[in-house]
Amino acid sequence: MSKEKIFFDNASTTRVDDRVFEEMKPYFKKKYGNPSSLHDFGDMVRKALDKAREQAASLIGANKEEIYFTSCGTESNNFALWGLARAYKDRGTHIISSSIEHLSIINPLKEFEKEGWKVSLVPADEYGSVNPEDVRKKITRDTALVSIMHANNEVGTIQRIKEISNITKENNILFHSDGAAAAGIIPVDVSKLGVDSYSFTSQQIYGPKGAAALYVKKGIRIKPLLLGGIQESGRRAGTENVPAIAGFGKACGIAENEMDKNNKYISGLRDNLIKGISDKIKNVKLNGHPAKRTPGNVHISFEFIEGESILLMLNFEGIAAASGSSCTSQALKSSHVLLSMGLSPTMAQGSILFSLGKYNTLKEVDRVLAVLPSIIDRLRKMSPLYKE
Amino acid sequence: MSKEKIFFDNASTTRVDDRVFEEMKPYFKKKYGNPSSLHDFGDMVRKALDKAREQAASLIGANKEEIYFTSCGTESNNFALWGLARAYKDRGTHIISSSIEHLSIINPLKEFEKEGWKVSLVPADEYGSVNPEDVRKKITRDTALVSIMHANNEVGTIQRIKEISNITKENNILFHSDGAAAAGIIPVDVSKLGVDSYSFTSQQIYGPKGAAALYVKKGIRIKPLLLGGIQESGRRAGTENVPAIAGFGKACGIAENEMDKNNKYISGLRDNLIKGISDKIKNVKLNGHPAKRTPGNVHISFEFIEGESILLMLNFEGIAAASGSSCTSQALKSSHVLLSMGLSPTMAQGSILFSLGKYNTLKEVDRVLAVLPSIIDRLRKMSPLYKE
Amino acid sequence: MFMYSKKVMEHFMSPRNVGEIKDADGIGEIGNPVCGDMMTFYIKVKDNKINDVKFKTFGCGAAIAVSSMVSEMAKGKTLDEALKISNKNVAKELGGLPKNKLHCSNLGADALHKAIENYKKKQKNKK
Amino acid sequence: MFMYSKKVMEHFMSPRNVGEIKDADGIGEIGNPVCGDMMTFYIKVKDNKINDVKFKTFGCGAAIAVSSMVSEMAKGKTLDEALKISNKNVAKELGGLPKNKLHCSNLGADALHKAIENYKKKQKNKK
Ligand SMILES: Cc1ncc(COP(=O)(O)O)c(C=O)c1O
Ligand SMILES: Cc1ncc(COP(=O)(O)O)c(C=O)c1O
Repeated sequence: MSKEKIFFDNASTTRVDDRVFEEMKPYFKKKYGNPSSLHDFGDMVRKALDKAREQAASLIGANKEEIYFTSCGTESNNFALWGLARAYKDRGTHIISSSIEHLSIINPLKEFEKEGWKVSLVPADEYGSVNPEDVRKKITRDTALVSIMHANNEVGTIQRIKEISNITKENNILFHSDGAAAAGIIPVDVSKLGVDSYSFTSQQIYGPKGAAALYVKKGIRIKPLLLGGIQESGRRAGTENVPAIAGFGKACGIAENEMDKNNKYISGLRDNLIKGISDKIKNVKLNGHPAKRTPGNVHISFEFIEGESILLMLNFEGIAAASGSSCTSQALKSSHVLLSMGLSPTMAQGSILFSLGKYNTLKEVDRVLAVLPSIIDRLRKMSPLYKE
Repeated sequence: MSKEKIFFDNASTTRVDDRVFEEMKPYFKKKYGNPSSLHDFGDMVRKALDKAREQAASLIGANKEEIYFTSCGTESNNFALWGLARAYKDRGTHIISSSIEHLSIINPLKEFEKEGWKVSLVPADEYGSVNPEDVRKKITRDTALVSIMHANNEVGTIQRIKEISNITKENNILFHSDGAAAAGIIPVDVSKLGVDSYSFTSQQIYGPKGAAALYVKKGIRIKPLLLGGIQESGRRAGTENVPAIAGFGKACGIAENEMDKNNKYISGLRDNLIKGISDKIKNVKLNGHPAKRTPGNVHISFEFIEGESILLMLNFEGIAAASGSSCTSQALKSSHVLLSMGLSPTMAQGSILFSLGKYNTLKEVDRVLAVLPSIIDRLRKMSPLYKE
Repeated sequence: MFMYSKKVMEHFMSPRNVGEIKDADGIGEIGNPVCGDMMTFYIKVKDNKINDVKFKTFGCGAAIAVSSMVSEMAKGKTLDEALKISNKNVAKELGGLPKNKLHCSNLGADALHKAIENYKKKQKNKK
Repeated sequence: MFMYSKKVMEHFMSPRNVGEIKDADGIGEIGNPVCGDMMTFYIKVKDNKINDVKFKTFGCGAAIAVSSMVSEMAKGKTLDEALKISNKNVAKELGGLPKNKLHCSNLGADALHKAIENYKKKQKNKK
């Protein structure tokens, strides 16, 4: 295969934007100081952190004093859950979340349970949507914290955060939202959303890996997860990853400025891909919400066959995508998100996520549409479940 | 000042080596996949992680399966303490550490105490050296874990790790060592040292910020600090910071290959700087151990004056260094390391750490020696404590 | 792919003996879609030898490659020889399988053995 | 430096009125090396006005700049006017000080006031 490779897996991570890389470059060999240091080398990088903090804050409508940089979305989520729950333990030891959260929420919550907290997970409907009233129903006197993601990273469904925050506010309960698949991708304004904390990350929005942030609303207490020096106002110890944070800041700035343009473009590609697949291939189903979904998400179940083998054949054609199949998850479990949406095991096993980004083109969509039908056909012909 | 700036603050962080940066570069815009992904983009970066893991392991004489990448030295230390203590809680809830540890050990231990653990800190002598027999004396039936750093990051004193591990082994106690100021700087062989876990970091050895590692000996259990996906064999969740890890690996490889050469060179510079200061300036004292110290460490107390003002004047001359003064620590406390070594408050306040690295030159040492005496003289003339 | 050997990828991309045998002498089925893998083996037996073999597989790359390899190994073997094909051998012949695929996807030999059992049972019933 | 205003850096690098006055009319001392800052102010008084002022300071950049600024503000003022110099004013004149330096290092006005008190006490004792 000498064709250009096609990356339709932008939900897993994104290519770094050229402008972002240029922003980062000086911080490796020239401006390499430690932001805690009292000299010009320290100054230069403190300025970079300051600028990045402003850019990250601006993307989500926060103040820069409300932004704490971390190393990844997982750390932001772990930090939020442990930090808030411990700081507000007096309010209770019950946490409400949903069955479609990312593992960086689900797995800490399992640990909470082991330590004696109570955890309730509300379900999602067939579109991957959490009903705010389901959250309300789970509230007890002992509920301290609710954590519901903003956009789902698999099926792209956008949740009704504002309605949920109305409920948490009425009940004086803290509300964290995992925005790793939302901020920089769809418009986010934390004050309108009404959340108390909000995770977002760089590597999903054409920024580098190694930087993410947690927004913590002014006045909200939080215990640090990483203890040590007093970086990040004492809330996140450890030498700051300056180049990655500078790049993240730049990526936030670009995302904010170019979101409308990008989303028009990306959702155009998406609609072409969805239409093409539906036209050319039988027995397929688009997962997620038909309208309230992130612009690049094309999550499709191909009946009778299994996701990993689709991925491998796509990869042979130079096309990168992801799947919800248990074979592709190293944990060997089908996507908990798909199962909790009520997909049958076969439909979950046979799902593929094409996630489109700003560097994709219509030509690429066409190439995928050119090879996909025969891949699906070949695999179906091998499948004992398929009868022509 | 149009002179080239001089960076004598290599203990705070280091310039990224050109070869390291070249190693990292492809992972931003070309090989930008997520290591968990099942396609060529994922493959390319999985290979990079694998290679880096081998290089990191080799630097400290470990197997690559024993290396877990983290985001910084602080995370490695927090992970080791919480992870080991929780996994081995059945062995007891008493932890022994030293009064000269980095804050990323000291501050988590304070949190342990709040949660009901008992913590004993052994002192250091005037040279910053921990006596293994002091560790032995603190051992009780309830002791589960000992944590003693390998090299001190302020005064550079190298600790007697092997002797301490003999004691912990006799008593069936886990032993963690913080090697952030040692690995890549002095020879490290974890099996000879006899430690169960060992932290080390990239940004101190001409690697990028944003990558560090924890060695966990085969067979030793540890609870994850970050929960989520099953990256790093399920022991550290979160998308791997591929470029930083690739750079860290390369930095480990270079450090291993060039350590002898570098250390001869750097300790030569160091000896020149120490001799020059002692010859030209009265009332100075070299802190740390006269012989068992890291090669680039020149930690000096200048009597009668305060460190931050020395730093500012050095910075005006284009020279970057660090100090143990309370004014330069944002926490406004004199270095706990210096005080616990028995330095008087004035001597602690007036201390400067020049930390030399492989990019420094004899010409730079000479320039520092040319300006330092008059800086010290000016400040002493301003000082109410100084009588000529 | 980094995780799969060349041999696995080769068998996955060009699997041998895919299909059904309408008038099979024995059929063996194993697995189910919930766990991710499902295989059906069809055999034709002549003179106590496996004369023809075909399979259909729902599953990951490893499951398909394993099925293909088993079919290739079984063809022409006596039933007794074929019963000696083990999942371990198959993985070895494929140049190894990723650890996490050893259990779920490596069931081809079991499916073949089931087909042979099914053939034997049919024979018995005929008598 | 990012953390200090230009004015602070200027006073730090070229502090005014450094030194001692051998036959001072009043001496005021504040702070100690443990907390990191220590200042001694010397004043000469003539016709109820501060005719000359000198200081010696052990401390950080802020402490030295504050001392210098206080000495400059005090020079030529009547004692009553000088007593009105507050640490707040001094920080303001310096274009602000970093938050963490406001408490420890910003004691110049107190040292000056102590020197004035010392002068007044001496005058009383003379009578
Ligand atoms: C001995 C020691 N331990 C731990 C750390 C923490 O490393 P980081 O700031 O990268 O988290 C440092 C940092 O310089 C150190 O010198
Ligand atoms: C919704 C969501 N939350 C959290 C994360 C975790 O981010 P990371 O893997 O960078 O730690 C992801 C990762 O893609 C995500 O999509």
